[in-house]
Amino acid sequence: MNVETMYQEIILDHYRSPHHKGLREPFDAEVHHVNPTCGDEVTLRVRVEDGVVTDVSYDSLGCSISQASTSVMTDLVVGRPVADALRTHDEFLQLMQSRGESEPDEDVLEDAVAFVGVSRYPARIKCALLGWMAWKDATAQAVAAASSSAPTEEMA
Amino acid sequence: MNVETMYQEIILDHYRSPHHKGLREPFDAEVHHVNPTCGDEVTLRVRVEDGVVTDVSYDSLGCSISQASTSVMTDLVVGRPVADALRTHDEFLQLMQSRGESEPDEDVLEDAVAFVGVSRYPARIKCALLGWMAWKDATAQAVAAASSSAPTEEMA
Amino acid sequence: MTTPLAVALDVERIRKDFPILDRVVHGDKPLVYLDNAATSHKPTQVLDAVHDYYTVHNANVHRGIHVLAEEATALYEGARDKVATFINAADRGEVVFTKNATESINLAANVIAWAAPPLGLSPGDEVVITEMEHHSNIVPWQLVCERTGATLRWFGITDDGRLDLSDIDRVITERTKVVSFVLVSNILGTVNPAAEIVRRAREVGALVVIDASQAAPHLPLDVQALGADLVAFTGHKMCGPTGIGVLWGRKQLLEELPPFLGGGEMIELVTMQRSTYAALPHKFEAGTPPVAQAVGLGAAVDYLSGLGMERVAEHEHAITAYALDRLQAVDGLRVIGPTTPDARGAAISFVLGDLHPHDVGQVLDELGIAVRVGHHCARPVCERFGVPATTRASFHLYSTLGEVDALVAGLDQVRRFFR
Amino acid sequence: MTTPLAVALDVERIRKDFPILDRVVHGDKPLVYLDNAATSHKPTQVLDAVHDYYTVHNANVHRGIHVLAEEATALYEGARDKVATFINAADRGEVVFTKNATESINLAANVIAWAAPPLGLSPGDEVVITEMEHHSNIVPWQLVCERTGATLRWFGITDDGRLDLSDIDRVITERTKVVSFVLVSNILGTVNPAAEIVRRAREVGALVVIDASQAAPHLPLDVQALGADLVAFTGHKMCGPTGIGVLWGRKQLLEELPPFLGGGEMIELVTMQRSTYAALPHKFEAGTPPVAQAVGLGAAVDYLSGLGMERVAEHEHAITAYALDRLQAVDGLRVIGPTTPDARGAAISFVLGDLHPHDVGQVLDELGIAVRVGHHCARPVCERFGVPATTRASFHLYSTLGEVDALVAGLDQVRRFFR
Ligand SMILES: Cc1ncc(COP(=O)(O)O)c(C=O)c1O
Ligand SMILES: Cc1ncc(COP(=O)(O)O)c(C=O)c1O
Repeated sequence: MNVETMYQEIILDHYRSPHHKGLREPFDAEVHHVNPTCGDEVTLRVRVEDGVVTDVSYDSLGCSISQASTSVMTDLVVGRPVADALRTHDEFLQLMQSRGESEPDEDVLEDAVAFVGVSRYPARIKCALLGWMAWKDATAQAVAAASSSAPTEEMA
Repeated sequence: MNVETMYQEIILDHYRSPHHKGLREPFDAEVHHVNPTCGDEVTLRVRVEDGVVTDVSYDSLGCSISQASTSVMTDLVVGRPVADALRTHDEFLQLMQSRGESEPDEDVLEDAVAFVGVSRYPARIKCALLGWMAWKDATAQAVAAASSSAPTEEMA
Repeated sequence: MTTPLAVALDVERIRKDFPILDRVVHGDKPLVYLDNAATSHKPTQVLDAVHDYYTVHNANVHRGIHVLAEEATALYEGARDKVATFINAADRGEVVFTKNATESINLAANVIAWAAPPLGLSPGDEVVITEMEHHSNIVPWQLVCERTGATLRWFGITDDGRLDLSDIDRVITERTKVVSFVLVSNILGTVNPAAEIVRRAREVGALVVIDASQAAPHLPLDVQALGADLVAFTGHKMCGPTGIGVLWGRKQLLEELPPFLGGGEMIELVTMQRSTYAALPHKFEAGTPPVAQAVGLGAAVDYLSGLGMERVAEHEHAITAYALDRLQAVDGLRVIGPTTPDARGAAISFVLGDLHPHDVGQVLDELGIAVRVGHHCARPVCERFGVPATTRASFHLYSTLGEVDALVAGLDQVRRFFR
Repeated sequence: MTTPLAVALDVERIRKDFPILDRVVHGDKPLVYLDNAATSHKPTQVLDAVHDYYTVHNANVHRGIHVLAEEATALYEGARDKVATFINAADRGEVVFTKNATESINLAANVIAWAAPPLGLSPGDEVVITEMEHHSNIVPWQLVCERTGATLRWFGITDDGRLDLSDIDRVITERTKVVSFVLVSNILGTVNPAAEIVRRAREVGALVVIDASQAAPHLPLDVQALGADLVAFTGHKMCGPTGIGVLWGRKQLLEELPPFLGGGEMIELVTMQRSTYAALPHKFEAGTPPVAQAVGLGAAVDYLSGLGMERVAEHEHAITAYALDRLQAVDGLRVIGPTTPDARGAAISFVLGDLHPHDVGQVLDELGIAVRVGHHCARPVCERFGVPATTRASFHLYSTLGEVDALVAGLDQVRRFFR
C-alpha cells in the first residue's frame, strides 16, 4: 500500500481544476451533505429534464479526494438519462467497497477508475462517496417532485 | 486468617440470645438503618433521661455479626451517661478500623473485644457497626430534641 | 448420588483457558467459584485480544486517518459485527455499545420517556415491570415515572418462583406504553415466558424492553426471534471485560428515539445554536467508546460461539439439575425459586435453616467456595419470599459437578459450625 | 535550530514502558505518534495491573464476602483513593467513576437540570459555555437547555485563540445558573484563565463545571485550588484504559444533586413503590462499575505521580515551544491557536497553505507520522477561524524533539507531493 496509489494524477488534476463547480440555476432539487467524521461538506443542485440529468452544480469544502470525486461524478452523470446515471453510481459504489480488489470497467467509469486506490483506505471511502451520495439524494428528490406533478413519469 | 477468629464463642452466644431485643416504650428517638450492601436492617429506639441512656430497644434482621454486635452494644450503653457511651462507641469504631491489629481495652469494651477478629474482614465491618451507628444517630436525635425543649442541656 | 450426564463440553480443557480458576485462597484452598451470576471469569483469548489492542493498535476511533486509528476503528466496528451475529441482529447499526446493562436500560428508559408522541411518557401512561427484576430494571423506570408522571405497575411472583401472569390482560392495558422484564432472573433462576408477554404487549401497542443480562452468557440469544423492541445485556457476565454493555434495538425504533448522552461521536453537525445527530449506532455512543472493552467482548463472543451456545446451555442445564437434586437433599435447605430444572437458568438461591446467608457465605468462603449472599440487587424478591437475604450458587460453562459436591459438603460444615 | 533544553524527564527510559512506541507502520516506518490529544498510549505498568486484576482477583465489587470479591473491592476503592490524591480531592467520596469525560459532563448537566430549586434549570435561566468547547461540553448543555427551556450563551474566541472575556460581566449575569468551560483546549491548546471565570461565576452564584480532559494528563490538577464545583476528565488520555472517566464534585453539592442513572450499586433500599439512594460516591455509580478500568487508571496515576506532573508539564512545555518555533518556520503554515508557548498545552493545530488537512494527514501517515485531521470535535472553532478543518500534532510525556523534527520534515514532503 502506497499513498501514490490513492493520489493518481487524474485525481489531483480534478482536484486542482474541478468540473461543473459553482451553484447554478435553474435546478429541481438542492441538498446539503456532510461527512461528520472529517467535516467535508457539499451543497449540490440537480436539474432533471425529461428523465435526463441536464445539470449538476455544487459548492463544496473538502479534501482532494472528495473534491475530485465530485468533479468526476458530474462528468459521468450530466447529459445522461437518470437510469443510466444511477447504474454508474452503483458501479462506483461497488468499486469503493472492493478494497482495491476490483477491475473497474473503464468504459463505464472513465476517470472514476482512478479511485480504485482510494478503496484501500477505509477512512477515505466516505470522502470519495460524498458527492455521489448527495447527487443520488438530490436526483431522487428531483424525480419525485417531477413525478408528483406529472404522474406518468417514474424513476427507473 | 481463620473464620474462627471472627466467630468467637461470645459472639455466637449473643447471636443465639440477644440482649435488650424487642421494641419498647417509652423512647425519645427511633431510627431505621440499613446496610445496602447486604441488606441488614435495624429499627432502634433510644430513651435518654437527664443525660443518661436509660433504654435501648431494637428490632433487627441480619447476620450473626450484626445481631451480636447490637446486643453487645446495648449492654455497654444502657445505664451510662451519653458522653461515656459515646466514648465507648468511638473506641469500638477504632477497633473495627484496626484490621485486627489493635489490643482492645477489655475494661472499656467488655464483650465487644471479641469483635477484633471481625475487623480483619472488610465486608463484615459494616455488619458490626450497623447497630452502633443506629444508636449514635438515635441518641443524637434524642439529645437534640431534649436540648431544644430544655436549652441548657447539651450533648457532650 | 451422581446422575449420569452426557456433558458435551470438554470442561477440563475449557478450564485451562481461565487462569484464575487455578487460584488457591485462604492458604491452600482451591478456588470453587460459584458466583458466576455476579460476574464471569475471562479466558486467555479475551485477555490477549485486549492486550494486543493496547500494545499494537491503540488509538481513538472513527476520527483518524493514520494507521493506528484505522486499525482501532476496524477492531472496534468488527466487535460490533461479532456481537450483531451473536444475537442475530438484522442490522449492525442496531447494536449500541454502552458501559453495562444498567446504562443500556437507563438509556432505553430515558429516550423512551423523552421521545415525541406517540412515543414518550406522560401522566396517565403506564410502565409495566415485574417483582422479579434486578434493581437495574426497577430504579430507571421509577426515576422516569417520577419525572414524567407516568405510573409504574408490575407482575407478582408465584410461590414456586414464576411470574404470575394470570391477570396479564389487566396489568398490561391500553394505557401501557412500555413493558420491561428480565428474561432470566439473576436471583430465582427463572426463565420467563417472553413470547406470552410480548404477544400481550403487541396487542396494546406497548414497547417491549428485555433485560437479557443473565441470558446472553448462558443460552442462544436471538433478538429477532424474541420479538422485543430493545434488549440489554452486559459484557462482564459473558466472559468479556468490565466496562462494556450492549443495547440492541429495532432499527426503525432507534431512529425515532432521541439521543441520550450528547458529545463527540454522536453528532453530525455542531453549531453553537444547535446540533444534528449521527446515524445509528453512533447516535447513542457519545464520547470515546470503551474501545478495548468492545474488542474484548468481541473475543468473548467468538469464544462462546466457538463452543456453541446450545452446548453451553446444555452443560449448565445438566449442572443445575444435579445441583437442585443435591442441594434439596441438604437438611433444612430451602430453594427460593423453581425447584426443578425446567425453564430455569444456572443460578440457585436458597436459605439454610434460620442461618443468615452472610454467615453461610463466610464459612463457605473459608473453605474456598465463593458464593454470593444478600439481596442480589433484587430486594423485592427477598421481601416477596419473606427472607432477609439468600445464598446463591451460580454456574457457568467451566463449572463442574465436583464443584457442586464441594458446595454440598461445605454446607454440611456450615451447619456443624453454627450448631 | 535546536533550542537548548533542560529536559528533566528521562524520555528514553519512559519510552521503554510503552511497547506500542516500537511499532513500525507501512512496511518499515517507525511510528511517530503525535495524536496524544485523541488518546495516549498505556505503559506496561497499567497493562500489567489490568491483567493481574483479571487473572488473580476478578469479581464483582461491593456485594460479596468471598476473597475475590473483597480483593476486587479493595482494588477498585483503592483506585478511587489514588485518583482522589492525584487531583487533591478533599474527600474520596467526591470521586465518581464514569465511562468517559463525556458521560461525566452529561451526568453533571442532567443532574443540575433535574435538581430541586434553587438548583435546577428553568426557562429564563442561562447556561454559559465557550466557543472553544469540545462537542462533549456543548451538546449536553444544548440537550438540557432544550428540555428545560433554559438559554445557552457562550464566550467567543479572540484572533489569537484566547477566550474573549472582555464582556464577562455581560455574559455571566444574575440569570446564569451554570458556567462550564474547558481548562485546556484540545484544538487550540489554550489554557484558560479559570480563576477569572470562577470569580465571576461566584459573584452571581452560578455553579462552575470544568472540562479538564486535556489538563489531567498534562499538568498538576488540584481541584481544590481550581475552585470549581464539578470537574470532568477521562482515563484513556492520561495513560489509563478506555472505558473509564471521572467526575469530581464538591461533596455538599453532590449530596444535594439527584441521582443520574438508576440501578444496582446506587441504591440504599429498593421497594417496588420507591427507592432511596446510597451515600457518595456510589449514588452516582449505577451498575457494575468499570472495575478493571478503574484499577488501570489507578496504576496510570501512580505512573504519572511517580514521574511528577510538574516534570511532565515542563517536558511538554519545552517540546511545545520547540514545535511552535519549527512549525512556524514551515512555508505557508499557519498555527490556529496561541502562537507562543505561554498558557498553552501540548496540542498544536495548523493549516498548510490551501491543502486540505485530510491530504496533509494522509501523506504524513504514509511516512509513519500519526497526526489528527478534521474538526477535533470542536467544529465551532473551525468555523470561527474560517478553516474547514485543521491538522493537529499533540505531545505527551514520551514525545521527543526528534519527533517534532520528523513532523517538520514530513510537512516538506507533503508540500512537495501536492505541488
Ligand atoms: C477537551 C475535551 N473534552 C472532552 C473530551 C471527551 O473525552 P471522552 O471522549 O473520553 O469522553 C475530550 C476528548 O475527546 C477532550 O479533548
Ligand atoms: C438480571 C440482571 N440485570 C441487570 C444486571 C446489571 O448488570 P450490570 O451491573 O453489568 O449493569 C445484572 C447484573 O448485575 C443482572 O443480573
